Amino acid sequence: MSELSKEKLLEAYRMMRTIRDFEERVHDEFAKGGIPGFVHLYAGEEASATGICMHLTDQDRIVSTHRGHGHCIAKGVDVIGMMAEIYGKQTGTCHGKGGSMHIADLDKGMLGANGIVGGGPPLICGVGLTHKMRGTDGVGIAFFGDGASNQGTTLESMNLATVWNLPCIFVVENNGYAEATSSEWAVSCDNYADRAAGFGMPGTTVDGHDFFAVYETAGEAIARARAGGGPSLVEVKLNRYFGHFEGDAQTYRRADEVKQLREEKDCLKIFRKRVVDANLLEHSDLDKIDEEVAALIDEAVQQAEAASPPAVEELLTHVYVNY
Amino acid sequence: MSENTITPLTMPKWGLSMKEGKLINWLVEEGSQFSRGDELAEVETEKIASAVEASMAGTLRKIVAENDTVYPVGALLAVVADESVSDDEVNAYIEKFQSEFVPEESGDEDEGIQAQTIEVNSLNIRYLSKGDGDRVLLLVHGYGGDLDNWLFNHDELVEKTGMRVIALDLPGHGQSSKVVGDANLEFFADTIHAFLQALDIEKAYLVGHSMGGAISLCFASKYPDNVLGLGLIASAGLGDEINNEYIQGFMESTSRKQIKPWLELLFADKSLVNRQLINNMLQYKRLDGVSDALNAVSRQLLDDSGKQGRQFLDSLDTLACRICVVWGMDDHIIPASHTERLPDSVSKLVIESSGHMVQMEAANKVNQFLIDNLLTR
Amino acid sequence: MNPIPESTSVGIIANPYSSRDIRRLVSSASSIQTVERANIVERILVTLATFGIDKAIMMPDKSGLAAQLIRNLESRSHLNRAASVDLEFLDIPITSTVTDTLIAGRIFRERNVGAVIVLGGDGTHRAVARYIGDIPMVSISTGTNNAFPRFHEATLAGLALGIYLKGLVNTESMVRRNKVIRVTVNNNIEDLALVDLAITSDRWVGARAVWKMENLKELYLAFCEPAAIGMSSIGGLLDPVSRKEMSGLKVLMADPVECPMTLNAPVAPGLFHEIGILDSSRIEIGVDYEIESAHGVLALDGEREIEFSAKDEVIVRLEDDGPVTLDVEATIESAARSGVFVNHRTAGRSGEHKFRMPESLCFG
Amino acid sequence: MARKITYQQAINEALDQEMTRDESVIVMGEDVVGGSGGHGEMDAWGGVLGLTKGLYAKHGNRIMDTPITESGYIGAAVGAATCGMRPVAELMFIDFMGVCLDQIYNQAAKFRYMFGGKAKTPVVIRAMYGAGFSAAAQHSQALYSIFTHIPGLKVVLPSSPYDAKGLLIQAIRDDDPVIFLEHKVLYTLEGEVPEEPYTVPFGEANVVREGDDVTIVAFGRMVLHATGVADKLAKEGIKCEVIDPRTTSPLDDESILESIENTGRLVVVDESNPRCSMASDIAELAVTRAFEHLKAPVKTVTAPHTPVPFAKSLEDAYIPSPEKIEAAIRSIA
Repeated sequence: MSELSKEKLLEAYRMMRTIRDFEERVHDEFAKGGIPGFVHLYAGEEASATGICMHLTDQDRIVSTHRGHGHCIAKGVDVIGMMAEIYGKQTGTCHGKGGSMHIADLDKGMLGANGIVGGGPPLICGVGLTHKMRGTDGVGIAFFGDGASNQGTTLESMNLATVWNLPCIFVVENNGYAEATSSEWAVSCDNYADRAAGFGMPGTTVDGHDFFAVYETAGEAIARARAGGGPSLVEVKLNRYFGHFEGDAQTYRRADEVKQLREEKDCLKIFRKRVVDANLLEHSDLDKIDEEVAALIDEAVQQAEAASPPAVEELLTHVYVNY
Repeated sequence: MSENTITPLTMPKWGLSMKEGKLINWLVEEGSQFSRGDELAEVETEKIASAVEASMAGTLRKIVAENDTVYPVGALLAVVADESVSDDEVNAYIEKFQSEFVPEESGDEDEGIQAQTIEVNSLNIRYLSKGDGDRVLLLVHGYGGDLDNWLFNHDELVEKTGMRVIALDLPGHGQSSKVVGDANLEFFADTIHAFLQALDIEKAYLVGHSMGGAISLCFASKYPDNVLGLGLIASAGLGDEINNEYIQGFMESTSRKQIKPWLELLFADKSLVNRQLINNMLQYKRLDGVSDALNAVSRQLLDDSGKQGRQFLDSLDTLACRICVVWGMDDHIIPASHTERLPDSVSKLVIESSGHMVQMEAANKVNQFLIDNLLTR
Repeated sequence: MNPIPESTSVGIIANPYSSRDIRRLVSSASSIQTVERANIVERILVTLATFGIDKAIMMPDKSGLAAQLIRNLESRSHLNRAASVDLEFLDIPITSTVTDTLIAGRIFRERNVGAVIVLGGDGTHRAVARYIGDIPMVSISTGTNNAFPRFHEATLAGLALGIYLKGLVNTESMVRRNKVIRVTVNNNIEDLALVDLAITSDRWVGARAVWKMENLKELYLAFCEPAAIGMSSIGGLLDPVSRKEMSGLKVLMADPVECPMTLNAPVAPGLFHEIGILDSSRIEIGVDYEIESAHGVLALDGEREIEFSAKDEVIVRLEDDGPVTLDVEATIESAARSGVFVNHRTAGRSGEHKFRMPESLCFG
Repeated sequence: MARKITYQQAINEALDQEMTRDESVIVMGEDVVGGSGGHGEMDAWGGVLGLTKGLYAKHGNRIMDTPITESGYIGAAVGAATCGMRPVAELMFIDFMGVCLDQIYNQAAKFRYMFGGKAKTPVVIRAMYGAGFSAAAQHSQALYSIFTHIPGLKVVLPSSPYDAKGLLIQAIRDDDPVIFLEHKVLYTLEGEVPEEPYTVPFGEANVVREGDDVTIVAFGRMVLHATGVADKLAKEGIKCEVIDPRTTSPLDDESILESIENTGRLVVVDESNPRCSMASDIAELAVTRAFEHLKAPVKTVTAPHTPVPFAKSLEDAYIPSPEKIEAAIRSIA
């Protein structure tokens, strides 16, 4: 891991912290009634998006899930625009026409959060196919959850990616629950990496609370794909702090489950301890980032609240390129 | 026509692809007499609407074809016979005709003379050659046109002059390659020169319409030894006026609605612009490369102020060959007034009630004028 | 060490995560699916049932192994007798980390099970060994590197276990005490290794597995067999040390261009690597060795576990009081030589056994 | 040069010419090459009916076989389109949309809108449709109205070889997702088609035949039926105007309304089931926007509200016939 410079470590921490603060804040603002629609939060899973997306450039594309804010931030989508989008404002990333479940920024290689469970993996085959046909070393990453892991689309896509030998990485973020249903029950083979073998690709499991473990594993999977080694599957075992959607009381979880996770498995705490214990960063370095991120999120919320909703004429635009 | 003769009036064949025509309506009544050149009926084809003209005087004894009905080429439309012929004879004639009539096969085989393609300067040039005379007449269409512009002239000119008459699609037009080089008159003149060489033709009469006229003039200037005479129809290059709006409008139109008013400008009788004519024009314009070609050509045709860029008026006298000029009085593209400054050596005709496409709207008159003033000596 | 166990209950620790690490990506290392792991446990249970062993206690998991096993047992009761074994899952919080294995090992020791069946590789056996005391381990190798566990078909491991637990033969050759490497950091006993302790120059535990050999600096080997896979292969090819020899091996490594000798070793399945050898020497039992690297990561039996820096004092010691393992081949051979498996038929009688087997050995 | 080729050849030629013109055009589908991974020849099939035969020889790996996993490869085509490729994915029979519809209507159709205008998804999904081959209920449907319902999709129904080529080239060059539906009965239909590439714009109806008495709006194969009936009735003096919208989305409603304003009578001929169909859609158009011009009730000629039957006697009764079209016209003419 010697390639992780001090700058990279700071970047990783900032990214994870930004996701965390963004989600915590959305949680609060949603509870206050400021945010419309359905919101699914990524808090607790930050090490996954960060550890993977830090290997990517803008030419690499990802597809995401309902729980897409973290992937967006990690892929470099503007936080101010994202917040405005979640508020349904004209200044939003998608001019208020997508909302939380459909934030996308193709210039950043973010092909969209996706409101359909299992909607993304087929698309990433197309991303991989494009890179392959154009002879670039770009890759496509499909993030999906344990819920989508059972969808036919996901399984079809893993098959297709192997058959066509595409530079695609299938990342199943297994947070243990598909909505309110335990993945232990709903996934016939909950050790999802196992399924990779059936598709002729390597499958690996990694601890999603540990940024370094994710970063290293993703690095190998991505390097492999860039070099023409084809698809692979990475199962990231992690946990979400909030409910499936905002308003979910999570009565299907053990009463103190989240509390314990926040204490023992928090990726930000683990990261901080590691880098400080190793004398690579000082607490003060990280505290400074905490302050800056807090200010950024404040700014994002203020701007989002102040921004105008899209004009009614916007209803009819962007249906087609031309019609 | 001798007495007691019964002559059939049949659905004409205007151009190769015509298989059938729709009789729109009769312009003369049953039993009436008509003179040669009179318009007897309106017929519409896939390509254009036009009138069936009488090739001789006679009496329209019996109308067989109904208005608004489609008939195959060669089908009996009416019977022409002197009053001395009895009704029974007329009816018997009709019965016999109808029982023996077999419409032309719709297959492509044995269609008679087909358009051909020849490679000239790496361009595929489509042309239609009819007649086998030693003397050659080349028909050169105008901007946005093609060899079908000569639908009503080609056969008759062959028939009446015995010449070999060739119509071609200029580069960028019709079904020729959509590559137009420098897109100027010299390019087209050079292509025609190479085309004639490729067909082993040393000298030819050139009849050009509109831009085709200017191309013919350019050809005559550049290759005087290869030209026998020039027929210029509503020709460019004889004055500086031109309907710039038409050029732009035609060029930019992409839909039926957009292009229709521009095409209507080409005719004195706007009703001639039927749906099929519009469709054919759109089909052409939608071929890859056409838009670029037309753009390039128009930039060469016009100067910055929207006037014609090239003038041949002052050099007409220096051309050794015979020149005649025809114009439609109601030409909205290039005004008929351009005939006024022509030198006396040039024979000219301005035809009333005709527009820019005068060779179509007044085909007989144009044909006869060309025959009388250019092609026969 | 008493070769006759006091208890005939069996503990089962099946690591659901072994053979799934990053080496799948970098070297096409094998992977044993959850379904197959459940099948392995089922085959062991079938065999135990045949011996009348009716109690098994298993470490729970949240990755589908236990769930799959339960599904198997419910749906296949008409096929075999595995379900007749009372299978208890330990009631412990599941962390899906090595902690689960450590706790299960400790509970098995407290409950004094007769033996512990271990499904995993070197890393899993190491974790089980930490708290299991003298309870024998029966190994089923389902890991990436399997230098410690010998490869046996589960049915045969169960057979040996049945023979052992039922006391059908009485020989000390059935169980063997192993060497162990213990490591202390700042005088605290931190962990142990059954095969190899590697010191790498990594900063982070990261994805745990050791596969970047350029980072490998020191190796301390309890034993190293020439036909082994993993980092012990370096020692095995350089200076083999058997499991029984009362010494170990220390190897110092560096960039091959800086070293007097190199060798190409199968450091992971599908991964040969040129290793630069600076020096190697035997290490003696009971002697403290101070490591030479100033900072890095300690990797135990192939897994990076402990990050250390210049301020930490890391001591390595080879000892001979490691965990006990059941020798499957020796046990079955001994039983066979004693005639345990043979039914002698005589006319008019249904049969007479030299040893009365609780059940026919017709499994199922 | 224009020459006569079949509808099928026209489609092959359009694909070939566009693949030649633009490197980003790729073709994928089940057996569109045929023979991948086998021990015989590549390009063994060129699609189940041989439509794409020969493209592999010219364009190599830019035409690719897929596993029979429509969600996977239709989704891949959609994803590639967002990356700037111009994939043409063949969904063999439109009836198979059920297994991949999400990728079409929730993904491809919605990206541009959901993403605030930032996405372009120039994917073409080709499929054959229609009854007439005794292919029964799961291989014969005319499901274009379902796609027409979805904002974000364009839906194309060529009825002639000329239109097939020009509309397909337009579809490939178009920046929006296009559902391109080919009637399987039309594949052998011959017609004049220019050799050169050309386009036929979307949203421009083809007035196949002009007439002042009755407007017939017909879709796909039904254009041929309608034209045949119109020719027949013309001899009796009933002048029908036959309008082929060519694309159901966008729809050239102006041409249809203009014609209705002129004739005052409308017959819609639609091979699909009647409920929520193009027939009901065009009837609605007439009633809501040209009511004052109507001189007679609007007539629709459609399949019944049943699945497509197998037995020929039943299938013949299912498909709108020239006789039914004629009767509908006569009832209001």
